[in-house]
Amino acid sequence: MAECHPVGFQWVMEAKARGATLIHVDPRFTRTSALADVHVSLRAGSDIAFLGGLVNHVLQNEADFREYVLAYTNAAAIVREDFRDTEDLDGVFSGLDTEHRTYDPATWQYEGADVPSVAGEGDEEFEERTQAGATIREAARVEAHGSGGAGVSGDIHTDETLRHPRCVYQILKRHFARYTPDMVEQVCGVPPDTFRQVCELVTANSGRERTTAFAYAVGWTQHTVGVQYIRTASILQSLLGNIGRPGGGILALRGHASIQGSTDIPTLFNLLPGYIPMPHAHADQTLESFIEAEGTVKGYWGNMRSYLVSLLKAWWGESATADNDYAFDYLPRLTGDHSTNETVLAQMEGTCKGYFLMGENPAVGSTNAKMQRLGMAALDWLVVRDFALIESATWWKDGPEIETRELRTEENGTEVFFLPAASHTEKSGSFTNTQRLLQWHREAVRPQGEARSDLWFTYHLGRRIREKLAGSTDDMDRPILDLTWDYPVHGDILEPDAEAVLVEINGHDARGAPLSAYTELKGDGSTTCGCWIYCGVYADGVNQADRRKPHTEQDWVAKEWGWAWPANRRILYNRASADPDGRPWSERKALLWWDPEHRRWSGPDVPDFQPDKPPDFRPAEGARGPDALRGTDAFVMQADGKAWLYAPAGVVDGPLPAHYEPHESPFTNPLYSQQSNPIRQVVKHPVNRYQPPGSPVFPYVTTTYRLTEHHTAGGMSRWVPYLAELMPEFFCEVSPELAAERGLEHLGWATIVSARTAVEARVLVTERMTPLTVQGRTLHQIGLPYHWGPNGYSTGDAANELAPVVLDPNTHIQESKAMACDIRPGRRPRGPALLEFVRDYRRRAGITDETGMEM
Amino acid sequence: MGRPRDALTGVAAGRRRRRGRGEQPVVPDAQFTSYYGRPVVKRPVWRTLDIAGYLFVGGLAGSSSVLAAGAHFTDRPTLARAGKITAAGGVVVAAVLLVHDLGRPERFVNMLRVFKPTSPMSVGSWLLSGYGPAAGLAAVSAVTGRLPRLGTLATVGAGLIGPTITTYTAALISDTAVPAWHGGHREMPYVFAGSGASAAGGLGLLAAPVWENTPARRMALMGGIVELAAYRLMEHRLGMVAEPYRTGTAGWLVRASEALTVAGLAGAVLGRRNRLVCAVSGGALVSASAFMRFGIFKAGVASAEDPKYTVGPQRERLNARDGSGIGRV
Amino acid sequence: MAVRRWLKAWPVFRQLRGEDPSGRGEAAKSRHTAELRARVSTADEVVKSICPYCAVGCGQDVFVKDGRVIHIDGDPDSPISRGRLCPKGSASLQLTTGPGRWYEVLYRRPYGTEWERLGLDEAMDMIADRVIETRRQGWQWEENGVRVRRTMGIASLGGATLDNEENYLIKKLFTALGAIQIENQARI
Amino acid sequence: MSQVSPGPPRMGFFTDTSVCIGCKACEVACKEWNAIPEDGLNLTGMSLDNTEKLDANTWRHVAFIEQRKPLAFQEPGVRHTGPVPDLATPPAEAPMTPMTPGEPGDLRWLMASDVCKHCTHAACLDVCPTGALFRTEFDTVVVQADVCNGCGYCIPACPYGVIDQRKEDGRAWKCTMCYDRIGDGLQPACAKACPTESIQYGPLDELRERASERLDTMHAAGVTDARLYGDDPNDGVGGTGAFFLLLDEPEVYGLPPDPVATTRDLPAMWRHAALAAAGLVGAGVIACLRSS
Repeated sequence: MAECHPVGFQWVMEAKARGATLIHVDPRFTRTSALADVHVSLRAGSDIAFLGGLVNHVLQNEADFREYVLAYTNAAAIVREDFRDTEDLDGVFSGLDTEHRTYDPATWQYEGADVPSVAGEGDEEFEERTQAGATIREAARVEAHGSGGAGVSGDIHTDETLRHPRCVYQILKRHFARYTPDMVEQVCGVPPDTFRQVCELVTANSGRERTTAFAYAVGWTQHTVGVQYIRTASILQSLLGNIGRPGGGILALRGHASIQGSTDIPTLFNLLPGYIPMPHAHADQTLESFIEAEGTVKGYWGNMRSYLVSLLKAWWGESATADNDYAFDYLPRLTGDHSTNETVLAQMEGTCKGYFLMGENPAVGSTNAKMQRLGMAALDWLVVRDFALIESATWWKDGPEIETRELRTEENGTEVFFLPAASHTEKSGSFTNTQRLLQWHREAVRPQGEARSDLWFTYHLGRRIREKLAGSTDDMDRPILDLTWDYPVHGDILEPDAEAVLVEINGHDARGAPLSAYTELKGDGSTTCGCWIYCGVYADGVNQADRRKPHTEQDWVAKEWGWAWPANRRILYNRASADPDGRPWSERKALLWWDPEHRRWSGPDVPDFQPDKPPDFRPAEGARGPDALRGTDAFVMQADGKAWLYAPAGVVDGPLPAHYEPHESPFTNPLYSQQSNPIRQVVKHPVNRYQPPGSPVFPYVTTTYRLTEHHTAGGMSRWVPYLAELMPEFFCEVSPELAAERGLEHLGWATIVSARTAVEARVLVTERMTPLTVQGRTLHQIGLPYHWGPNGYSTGDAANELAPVVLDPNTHIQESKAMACDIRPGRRPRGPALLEFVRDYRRRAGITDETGMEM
Repeated sequence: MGRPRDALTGVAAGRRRRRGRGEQPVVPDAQFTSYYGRPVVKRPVWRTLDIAGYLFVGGLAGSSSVLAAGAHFTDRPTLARAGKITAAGGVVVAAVLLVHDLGRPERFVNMLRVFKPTSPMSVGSWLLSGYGPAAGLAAVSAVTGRLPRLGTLATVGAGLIGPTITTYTAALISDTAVPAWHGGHREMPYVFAGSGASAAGGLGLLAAPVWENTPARRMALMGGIVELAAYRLMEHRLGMVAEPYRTGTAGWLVRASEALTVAGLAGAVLGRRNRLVCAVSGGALVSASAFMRFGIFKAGVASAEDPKYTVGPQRERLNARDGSGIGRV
Repeated sequence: MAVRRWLKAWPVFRQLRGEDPSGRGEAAKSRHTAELRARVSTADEVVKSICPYCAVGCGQDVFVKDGRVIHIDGDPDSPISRGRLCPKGSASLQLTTGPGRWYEVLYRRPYGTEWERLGLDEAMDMIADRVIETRRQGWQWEENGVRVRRTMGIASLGGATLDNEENYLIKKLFTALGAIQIENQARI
Repeated sequence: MSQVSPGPPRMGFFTDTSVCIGCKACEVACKEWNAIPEDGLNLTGMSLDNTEKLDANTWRHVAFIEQRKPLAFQEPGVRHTGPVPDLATPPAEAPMTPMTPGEPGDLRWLMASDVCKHCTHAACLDVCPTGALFRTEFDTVVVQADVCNGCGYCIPACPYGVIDQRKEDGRAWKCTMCYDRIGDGLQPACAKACPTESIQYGPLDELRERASERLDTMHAAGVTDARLYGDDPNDGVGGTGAFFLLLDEPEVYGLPPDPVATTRDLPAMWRHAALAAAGLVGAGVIACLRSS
C-alpha cells in the first residue's frame, strides 16, 4: 500500500499513530513491509491456505464474534443434504461437470431454498442444444453481483445453535480443519510461530471493541482462484465481525483513477450499468422473463425492473415504450464468454476485425503480450487513443515480432489510426475512486492540437455514424438511430457537455426533474436513469460529485465531499455496526444507531438500510424487495440479508474457497489430490503453451507488481521524465541465495523464461527477497515490476510477455501473480534465436498442446 | 503541519523472540560506513588548468611584484623589469583563467557586487582589482620608461598587494569542506608564500643576468625552504587525510615538485656564477611551484571524492569529544 | 539620477550604509528576488481536479494562467488526501504538459511501413465508415437459432482512467451498435 | 535595525525518517515546482535509490539503506543464513545491494529524504563572492539565479555536499525551501506533497520541540537507535534549519557525522595568510639587501 497508494497509506500511519498494528503479507519485503510491525513473506499463490489457516484458527478457538455471526451471517443456514464438500470428494465440490469444466451449483443450495436455473426460466431445448448453462457461467455472471449477492429464495432452514451438522458453521469448521499451522507452513512457507502471531493479532484486534481491516489489490485477483481469495477474506472478516463497521472491511485498493467507475458504469461485456447483467441469448426472451430470472425476490435487487426500465428509457427515450418492452430487444445478447482474451482469440480467428483501444496498452499491459499483438496484427483496422505512441500503436513497425520475424511490416495489412487523447485537466468528468466515491474534475484548459477527450471521440463518432445511417430502414440500425444522442456541445472543438451526461446517468422523473435516490425509480417508464446505483449524484439539480466542502469544516465521515454510491453512504452494510437491537457494538466504533425517539437510524454516515425500519421489524407475508428484509438483515443487497460465510450460489467455482495450486506451480497440492482449480479457464493455442506442474525446468516462482514511481503498463509514467528517471529500466529482484544458485550478478542481466517466451532484466540482488521453505525444499521467488515496454523514455522488456492466458472462471482475470519460471544470467537471444531458445525450453519440459489442459 | 507522529513501527507488535525492550544491541561495524561509498562533500567543479593554474600564476605574480619592488629600489633594473612584466603578465593570465572558469563568464563583474570578508574569493577579487592596475602600470612604466613617478608608486603598490595575492589563495582553497585543503588551513598560506617566493626567485634567476640575480636566489632559497618545511608540517597535521597527497596524480606531482625545488635550489646555489645553470635552476623552481599547486589541487579533489576523508576525522573528533561514540572507523 | 539609482542598488553601497554590513542578507538581495512571487499566487484561475493515476482519488488544484496550466498541487481541502500527492500525482503537470504528449493524428495504411499524417476530421470520417462496414459484415441476427442482434466484428478495450461519463457513452454507443466485446482494464 | 518590526520566525524542515515510506513524492514535487531538469536514466543498484545524491538537479534525495539490523521489534519475515558480502564494495561491483552486516534474518530498510540543511552558519553563503547566496527573512539560505556567475566556490564549501553546479547552465543550484512559496504563505512543495508527514515544515522552534518529544517517545518505546541530527545549535554549523530524526549514524545516510562550517576557521586562515604575506614582504626586503 505504501508502494502503490502512498497517499492512502497516510491513514495507515494515522492508525499506527493511534496504536494500530500493521501486518504486511507479501512475497517481497516492500516499502510497506519497511513500515509494518510484522512482515510475512509467503509463496505467491498460496493465500487461500494462509487465510484458510486464519479461518481455521478462529473456528477451532471459537474466536468468532458470535453475536455478530448469529445475527448477520448465514452461519445458521442449513445446506442441502446432497451437498458434498472438498473434504468428501478430495478437492472438488459436488456438481462438477468434467465434460464442460463447470459446476452445477444446485447441490450447494440451502435446504428449503428454491433453486434458480442458471439460465433463467425453462428453455430446456435451447439449453440442451447450446449448453447454455455452461456458457452463461462463462459469461462472468458473478460480476453481476458487484453490488450485491446472487439470488436465493424460499424458506431457508436454520439452526441458531449452530450445532446441526449441515449448518454453514459446521460445514465451515470441517472444511477448514485441515488448514492447520503446519499445513500453512507446507503450502505458504510461513513458519508456524509467525503464523500463530498473525492469528493472535488478528483475533485480538477484532470483536466488539476493536476491528481489523484487510486491504488487498490485484495480488489477490490475478489468480485462477482470485475470487475465492477474496471469499476467504470475507469469511474471516464476517466471522470476526469486521464488516460494516468503522476500521473494518476488505478494501480493494484499486489502481486506476476510475476503475471502480468502469465496472459501475461498465465497459465490460457482461454488464449493463449498475451491475445489471447483459441479457443472454434465449428463445423468446422478454423483459419480463429476463427480470424474473435475474432479479431477486428479497433485497434491493427485487426492484430490478425499475432499474432496467429506467436505463432503457435513458438510452432509447421516446422509442422505448411499454408496447415494445421498453426496447429491451435493442440490447445485443451474449452467448458465452466475450471477455478481452476471448476477443483476442476472435481477432486471431478473423471474427473480430475492428478494435478500439482507449487509454489501454495491451501490447505490454495484458497477459501473454505476444498473443495480444498477434490479435491486433490480424485486424482489419485498429484505433488507438492515448497520450503517446504506445506499444499497442506501433507493434507493426517495431514490435518484438518484427524482431523475431514472426511479422513483417510490409506484409501486415492492419490499418492503424492513432488519435491523441486529452488529459484530465483538459476535460470535465467524474472519477469513481476505490471507496466508491465519485469526484468531479473540471476542465482547466482546452486540449492542444488534435488531442480530444474520449467523450468527444465517442460522441462525435456516434454522431457521424448516425448521420451516415440516417434514413436507413434496416431493422439492425434502429437501436443506433433511436438512441438518445443529443448532448449539448461547447467551444470551438464542440466538446460535449460532460455534466449533461451525468444528468442522464442520474436520471429524471416524468416531469424532467432530477431524481435524488434510486428508491424513486419506477418500472413503468416514467423515470429514466443511466445507472441506478448512481441515481442521486445529481440530486436537487446539483452536481453532488463536485461538492468540495473542506474536510476541516465537516465531521470525519466528510459526507459533503463528493458523492458515494449508493445514496452517498460511505461504509456499506453499516447497519452491522450496531447490534441487532440497534445499539452500536461499542461506543468507540459507533457509526449508526436506532433512535427510538425519532424512529430513525441515526449517526454520522448515511444508513445503508431503510432509514425508518426499526430493528424489530418483521416483514409481512409475501413482501418483496427491501420490504421483505427484517430489521436485522444488515446485508441489504443480499437476497437473504446475510453476510455469506458459505455462498450457496453466485460463485461458479465452489461455495467455499479451497487452496488450489496456481495453474503453473512448481509444487503439487498438499491439501487435496485436485491440483488446480478444476474449472479454471484454459486456452489452447500455439502461442499460449502451458508449463506442467512441478516441472524442474521451471523451478522458481515469479510475481509481477508495481513500483511507486510508475503506473501500470507505463503509458502515464514511462513518458514522464521525472518518473522515468526514478526507475529507469526494467529489473528483477532476487535473493542473494538465488543469485548464487544461478550465477546472477548484481546490476548484471538476467533472462527470465516461461513456456511463452523469455524476457531480459537488470538484476537487483537484495535480502529483501527471501528464500522460503515449502514442502521441505527451498523455494526462490523472483520479483518483476511490469511497467516496461520497448517504447517511451524509460524502456525494457514487458513482464507480461511471460504470463499465460489462464483465467479465473468467475471474472476471467488472468493468473499473472504466481507463475513458475526459470532464470539464468545474461541477456536473452535476439531475433529468431529467441524463438528457438524458448522452443528448447518447451522441449526440455516436455510441453505439448495438451500440457496444462487437464482438469 | 499537524501533530507529532507516533507511528512507531515494530513497537506495537512484532518479533517477540530474542530480546526484550530497550536491549537492542548495537551491531558494531568492523568497517568504515558510508552511503554506498558515495562522497559526502562535493568535489570542486573548478577546472584543474584554470584554478590550479591560477593558484600558480597568482602566486608567481604576487611574489614577483615583491621581488620587482625590491630590485627597483636597489637598482637592479633587469630583475625589476622582469618581475614587473611577470607580475603584469601573470595578473592578465590569472584574470583570464578566473573568468574562463566561471559558469557564467559574462557575469564576472558580479564579483564586485558585494564585499565579503567571509569570502576569500570576494576579498581576492577586490585585491585583484587593486593589484591588477598597479602591476600593469608598473610594468608599462618599466617597459616604456614613461611616467616614472607613477610607475614607482605603482611598483610600491603592487609590491605591497602582491604578497596578499600570493597567500589569499591559500585561504581560498582552505576555506572549503575539502578535507585535504581545510585540514591544512594553518600551513597552506606558508606553503603558498614559500612556493610563490621560490617561483618568483626562479623567474628572476631565469631572467636576470648573473650580476643582478642575488635577490632572486635569496628569494628562491627562503621560499623553497619555507615551502618544503610548511608542506611537511601540513602533511603531518593532516594525518590520514594526507594520503591523497601521497597517492595518485597528486602524489606524483608533489614528489616531482619537491625534487625540482631541491634541485633548483641546489643549482641556484652551486651554479650561481653560471648563467645557464642559474636559468635552468630558475626554470626548475618555477616548474616546482606549478607542480606543487597542481598537486595540492589534485589532492584536494581526491580527498573530496572519497567519503572516508570526510567521515574519518569527524568521527574521530566526535569519539574524542564524548568518548561514547560508537567506533565506526 | 541613473548613477544614484545604480549606486543605491549596488549591494556594496547598502553594506556601507550599515543595513547589512556583511553582505549576506538583505543587501545581497536582487530586485528579481525582492519581487519574487509563488507562481500559483498570480494564477488567473484555480481549477479543482482529481489525480488521474490510481484510485485513491487525491484532490488536485490546477493553476491556470494565460490559458495554460502552470502548476498542479494537492488540494488541501480533500478529506482523502489532505493536500498530499505521491510521486505520480506530483508529476501530473509533466504528464499533462510535458514532452511525452503527442498532439497529432497519425495513420498507418495497410501494409504501410511508416506513419502518415491525417486530419482529425478525415480520421473520424474514416473510422465511422469502418465501423459501419465492419458492423454490417459481422452482423448476426441469430446464433444457434436464437436471437442475438449483434456484431462480433468490433471490440473495444478501454483504460480505467476514463471518466464515468466517457465510459457511459462508450457503453451506450457500442451497445446500440450491437457490439458486445466492450472491455476495460478492470478485467486485467 | 531596531525600528524594523521583527521578521517572520525562522522556518525549517523536520524530516522524520522513521515514517518515510520512500515514495519520492518530495523529489518529484520539488522538480515540478522548481522546474528542475530531469537528469538521466541510471539504474544504480543502490537499493531503490536511482537518484544517488543531492546536486544541482536534485534538491530532495531519498536515500534507501538495507541493513541486517532490527527495527525495534519488527518481524521482517526474511530467512537468510549466509554472511553479507563486503559492504565497502561499490554498488556496480557488489554482488548484491550493499548492506550492513549483522545477524542473519535481521532486516530493516531505512529511507530518508535528504535536503539542503539551511545552516545557521552557512559556509556556502559565507564564501559566495557575488552575493548570489543570501539569507532570507525566514533565515533560510537561497541562491539567486539572476546573480550567480558560476564561480563554483560554494560547492566545495558545503560540508554536506548539497549545492552543485548545473553543467549546461553554469550556475549553482540548491533547495530554496521554496522561497517563493513560503513568501506567499504556502508550504514548500516537498513538505506539501509528503504523504506521511515525514517532511514537516514550520517555525524551527516548534519543529525542534516536536522532534524532541518524538525522540523521547521513541526512546521510551525502546527504539534506542533513534537520534536527532542537526538540531543542536552548538554544533559545527550552529544547528541546521533542516534537521532530521535518524535511525542510525549519519554517515550511513551519507551525512557527515560532525560537520563544521569551514568559515569557522576563516579568521585563523586570514591570520596565517596575512602573516605569510608579511613574511613574503620581509623576504623580499631581505633578498634585496645589498651586502655592504
